[in-house]
Amino acid sequence: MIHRKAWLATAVTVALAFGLAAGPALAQNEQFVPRLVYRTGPYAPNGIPFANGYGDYLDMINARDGGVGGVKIVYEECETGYDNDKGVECYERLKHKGPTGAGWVDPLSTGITYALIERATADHIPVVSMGYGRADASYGAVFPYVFTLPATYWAQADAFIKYVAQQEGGFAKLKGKKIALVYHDSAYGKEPIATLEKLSQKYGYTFLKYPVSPPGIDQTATWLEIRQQRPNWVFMWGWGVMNSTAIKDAASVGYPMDHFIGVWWSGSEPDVVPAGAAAKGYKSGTFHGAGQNYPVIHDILKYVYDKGKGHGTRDKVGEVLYNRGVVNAIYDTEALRTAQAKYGAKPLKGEQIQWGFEHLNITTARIAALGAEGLVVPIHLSCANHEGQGNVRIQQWDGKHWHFVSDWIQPDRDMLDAMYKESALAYAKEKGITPRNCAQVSQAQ
Amino acid sequence: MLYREAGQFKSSYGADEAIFPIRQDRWLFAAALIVAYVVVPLIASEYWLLSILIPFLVFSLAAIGLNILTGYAGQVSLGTGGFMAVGAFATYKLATSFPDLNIVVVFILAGLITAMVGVLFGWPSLRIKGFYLAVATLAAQFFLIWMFNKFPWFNNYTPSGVISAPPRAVFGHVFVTGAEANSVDKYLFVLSAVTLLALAAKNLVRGRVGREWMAIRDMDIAAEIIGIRPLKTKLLAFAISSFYCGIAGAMWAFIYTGGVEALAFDIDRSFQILFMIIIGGLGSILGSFLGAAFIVLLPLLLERTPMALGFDVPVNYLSNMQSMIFGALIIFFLIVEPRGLARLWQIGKEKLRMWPFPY
Amino acid sequence: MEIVAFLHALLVEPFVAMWQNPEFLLEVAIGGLLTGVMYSLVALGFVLIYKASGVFNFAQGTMVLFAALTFVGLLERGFPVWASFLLTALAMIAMAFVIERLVLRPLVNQDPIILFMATIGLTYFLEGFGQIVWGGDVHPLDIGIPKSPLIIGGVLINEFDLVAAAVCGVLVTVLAVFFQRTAIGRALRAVADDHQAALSVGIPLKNIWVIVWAVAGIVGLVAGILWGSNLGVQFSISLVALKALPVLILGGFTSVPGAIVGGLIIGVGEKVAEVFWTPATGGAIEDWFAYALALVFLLIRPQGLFGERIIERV
Amino acid sequence: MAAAKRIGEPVLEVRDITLSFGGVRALLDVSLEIRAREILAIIGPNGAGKTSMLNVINGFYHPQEGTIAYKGRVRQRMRPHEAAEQGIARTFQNVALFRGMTTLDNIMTGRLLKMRRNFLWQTIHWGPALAEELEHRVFAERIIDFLEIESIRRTPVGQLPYGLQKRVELGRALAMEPELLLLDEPMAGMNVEEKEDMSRFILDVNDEFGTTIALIEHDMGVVMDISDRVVVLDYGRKIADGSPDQVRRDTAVIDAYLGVAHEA
Repeated sequence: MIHRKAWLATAVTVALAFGLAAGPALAQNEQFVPRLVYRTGPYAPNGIPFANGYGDYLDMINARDGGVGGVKIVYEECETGYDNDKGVECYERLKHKGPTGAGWVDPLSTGITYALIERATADHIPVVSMGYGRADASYGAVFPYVFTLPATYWAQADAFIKYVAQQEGGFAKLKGKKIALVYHDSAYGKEPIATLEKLSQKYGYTFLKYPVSPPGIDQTATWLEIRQQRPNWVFMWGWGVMNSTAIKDAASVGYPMDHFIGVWWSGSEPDVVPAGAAAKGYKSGTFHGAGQNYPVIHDILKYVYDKGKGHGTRDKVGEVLYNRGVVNAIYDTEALRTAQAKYGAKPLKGEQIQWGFEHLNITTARIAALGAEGLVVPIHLSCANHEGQGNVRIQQWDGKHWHFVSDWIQPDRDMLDAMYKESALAYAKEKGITPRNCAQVSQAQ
Repeated sequence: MLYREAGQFKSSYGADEAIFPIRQDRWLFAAALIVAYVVVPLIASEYWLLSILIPFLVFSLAAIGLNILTGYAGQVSLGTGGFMAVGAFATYKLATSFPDLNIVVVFILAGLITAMVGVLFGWPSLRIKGFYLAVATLAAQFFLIWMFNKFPWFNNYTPSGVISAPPRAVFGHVFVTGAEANSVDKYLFVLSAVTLLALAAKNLVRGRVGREWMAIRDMDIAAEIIGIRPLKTKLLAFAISSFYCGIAGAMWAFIYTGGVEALAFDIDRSFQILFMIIIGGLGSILGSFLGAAFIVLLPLLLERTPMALGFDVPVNYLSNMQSMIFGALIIFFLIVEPRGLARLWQIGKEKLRMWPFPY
Repeated sequence: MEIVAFLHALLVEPFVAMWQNPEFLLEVAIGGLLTGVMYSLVALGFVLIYKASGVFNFAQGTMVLFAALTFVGLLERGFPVWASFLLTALAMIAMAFVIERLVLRPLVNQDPIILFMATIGLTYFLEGFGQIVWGGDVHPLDIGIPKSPLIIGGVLINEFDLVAAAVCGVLVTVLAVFFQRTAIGRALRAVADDHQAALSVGIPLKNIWVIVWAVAGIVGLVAGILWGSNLGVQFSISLVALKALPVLILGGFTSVPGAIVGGLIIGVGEKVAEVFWTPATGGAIEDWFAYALALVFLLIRPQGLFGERIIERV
Repeated sequence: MAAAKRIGEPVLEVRDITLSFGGVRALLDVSLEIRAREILAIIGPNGAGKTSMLNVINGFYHPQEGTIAYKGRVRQRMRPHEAAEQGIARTFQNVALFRGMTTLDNIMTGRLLKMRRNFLWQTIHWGPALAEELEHRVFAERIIDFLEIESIRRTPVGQLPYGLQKRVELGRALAMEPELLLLDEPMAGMNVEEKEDMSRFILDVNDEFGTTIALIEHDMGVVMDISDRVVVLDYGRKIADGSPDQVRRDTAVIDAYLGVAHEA
């Protein structure tokens, strides 16, 4: 009996082994995009809207325009579960797909970004870590294939301080203030520390650090301490369940919500909704608009949802993370468009699209043409600058919707560029990389 | 009928104590080695080498390490991830502090450092047993990860806390870490290390040391009464197990991913390795490989089967289904054969030996 | 010199801080106690199952998630709170039947580690199943538990935590009555003491297992509702199981009072450590501190605070 | 009874041992000696403290009072593995074999103390390490031959019937080449045939290797047949000590033990 079961088990295994046979083939005039997504696991509430927005935009472009420059965009989703190993596996599996291989990759996780930087650089595939990943990769001379547009964590930290200064009535008022950072105790959460420490020396505020060990389902200790220390402002670099817990705990110690600002990954519906009414007044950084009120979103509703082909449900369109997915897709396809202008409207290789990213220039006029006014900010990349201008806005949750409460804040470019360069060169030294000479690169082209 | 031992007589205890006393097994092993060393590098794609075979080998090594401790010496540990992290960070510190040191030496030193840490955290095992010990080893797991995350000295003060592998060669221009490293070189390097270490482990467990471990595992009181010193024996198991886990962690960080943060070795990693040895077979070196293969390959198979059959399933359903099937298969295999895949393999061989006459 | 400063920060300053601000110490301790109650709730489910069937149920955290998902899913489909609770409780009982029939019965008399592994399989299955049925989104859960902070004598206490503590108290009382006063309860205790002996006096082990898994499922539901009200019902709820493990080793795998007292000790210990030792250590120590605390207790009493004494004999 | 002629000086002297657990006295002021090359039987009703006596001798229990002198050296406290290092081996009332290991491996564990190559040598399983392994394998095979268990050499002991397990356990103890062998009810639960085999093995061991043996046994017939001397314990006290014939005639013993047995 037992042995019959054993044979059955073997049979099942063998049957499954056929699964490793190759997937469906792709037609020739298509640009392939691997899509690393996480729709399951602890971070799914954040991953789902982002993946939906990204996919819906590509579907809309295909339906409305027949792709980019007549080249249809095909994609394959690969579930990472926000797990680094799985992300690497997805990348390796999909990187050679399509007639020209992967055009670019959006790792959608700081951890996966770190794991892909070397591989993708060797494979000549651009890594687009939009608003996450390694901030110093903005220095394109050392990281030719990594793009951090439209802003990094360091830019955001600087923008937060600028915003606080505005609210307090000038940088001089920062002196003697206490600013706290509640952060996910990981590579991601630690990103802003160096910037905030540097600025605390410059402006004379006291900088307090409160690490929260992941996943951060219990933060009693942290918030009791904050109640004791009474910082004037609290910033948060949180992720997943940590965000809603922090907002709830902040409310329960009576911390004023409008002095509590989260990173852009702590400022979307799944972060505030579980906290209920307590979240009202909470603020966060962002680099794009929320809501459905943009022509490009209307087009998505028209070409995708009206045909019943949306990735998600209609009412979720326009959520912060949904729009972020759309914005990511806009940047990627615009880079593709830029590259097509040089190399022709055909499926392109990663290294050609890398050129597209390095010469990406999304002007106000172009944004209007895209129907994305107010949704995205103008951006201009170059060989040395893979971030762009790093503009950040602050948004606030009114209990139902997110809306802007500040204008675009321009961070201190000189300081950031110097920081990126220093950190990137240290990396280059450790890795034995000779930085590109960006002056020559731009001449050669 | 091909698989028969009839006619093969052993004339010495030495021959009887060989790893593969049956001739067909020796051929099979030799064939496996040839496939692994010659055929695979010739035909396998980069995807297979980098994302399936290398992690499989590294996992196998970690599983052997844990199997020594849990399967042979009977000390259930959930600190594997922590020990792998020690290996990874020790390698990083050694490699960046002494750039001229050969990477092989670095790996071995990192293993030794991990062994020392393992001994330190193995100390409570003298008093604490079973699941209590398992949960107690979680203290090591959480503490080590916290430590690497907290003190920037371990990552040379990089702002993010991510360590990334500097390029290093085994000899000449054969790079095994860093961006230029060729996937075949990497694979062969890991394969050689795993082959050597697996053989060493096999030799250990079938000799005096292995018998001491198993005696402690099966009945620690009786073991002490025949003269085994429990503390020394358990600590040796912790040391050697951690040595293996440390090297596995180092290879994970340096050869497989190329860059990790401490959280890459969190509690989930420890559980993952524990699953491998239970599914593969406690107290079996072969089982460590089978278990690693099961955990690495099965999710991929489950994920890709519907696609290969032409179904277009949304990834979240796929991933959830995959998790359900994976869970159900674990239970199914346990019911079929609680002693793991290695035991199934053995039963299969015995059947083959009898075939076509079952009695 | 640095070492001296570090030791000073580690061994002197925290106590000075406590001395100087006893009110804050009290506040942190109370916060810890109430958090500890929440840990106890999860630990309780583990203890029930371990006590009656010797199974270390790795799936307890996922059962909490699954129960909470079902509960909130029914609420969202318009069921009233009581009906959702009842239906979810029924679902957990049904699940107990299925688990006993398909998982436990075929594995009866196997080693504890094998059963442990089977519950890991169960974990994967339930994770996938729960997310397929109810989706991976976060579901806000508000069943009207008050959440405003109370300030009593300058010490902040959260109303929600008080409610949680009260619920936990009621639950433990109900369980105690169930175990002490009912025939099923007596049978359960008999099984916990000695499987073979219980079998020989005619207690049907299989029914007992179903009952105990069902009870653990319902305890999981209560824990799930409380944690879900706090965090929103989402996948991360299953991770609270990790917070329950140190409570278990501290309290002993087989003791209900142990789970409660263990939870309180861990809660207070980790919060006080996190708050007062952050300057010396850089913070985020509470996870490992909870385990280290449990480990220290364990070295003194290897069977846990309330666990049954291990007697070695030959 | 040829062995009686060779009996020598006491190798182990137990002086005024008192052992209690909590309030329960297991042994009270017991003194006894075990002489070189003799077979000593310790008997007594259930709960008389026989097993506790063996546990004290091999260091598993530590008596509150009294001393133990082994080969002239007095000791108060030691760990069981130290007893093993000094040449004391034992078997258990409930078989204490390593159930996951084969018969051969179990017997090889008895040779562990004699193996000297460190673990680094073991990892290569070659040269001196292999030579050592094979040398001890030869010894283990001699014991396997002696106990007539060749056919179960490769069987995991967990799968063996009880009688064979007892035999393997004796084999493991013998593999240690002990000077003093403690046997706790070596024939419990055996049928007559198995008991005869076991008695033969015990006498042969005593005869061939000159091993001193102390055993606990309930079967009076066996005890009277094979032992040179008998010690009787009752309620933690020694009530008799002498040759089988003396003990058989001792009134205290008849009252305490055999008397009880008769009544039952």
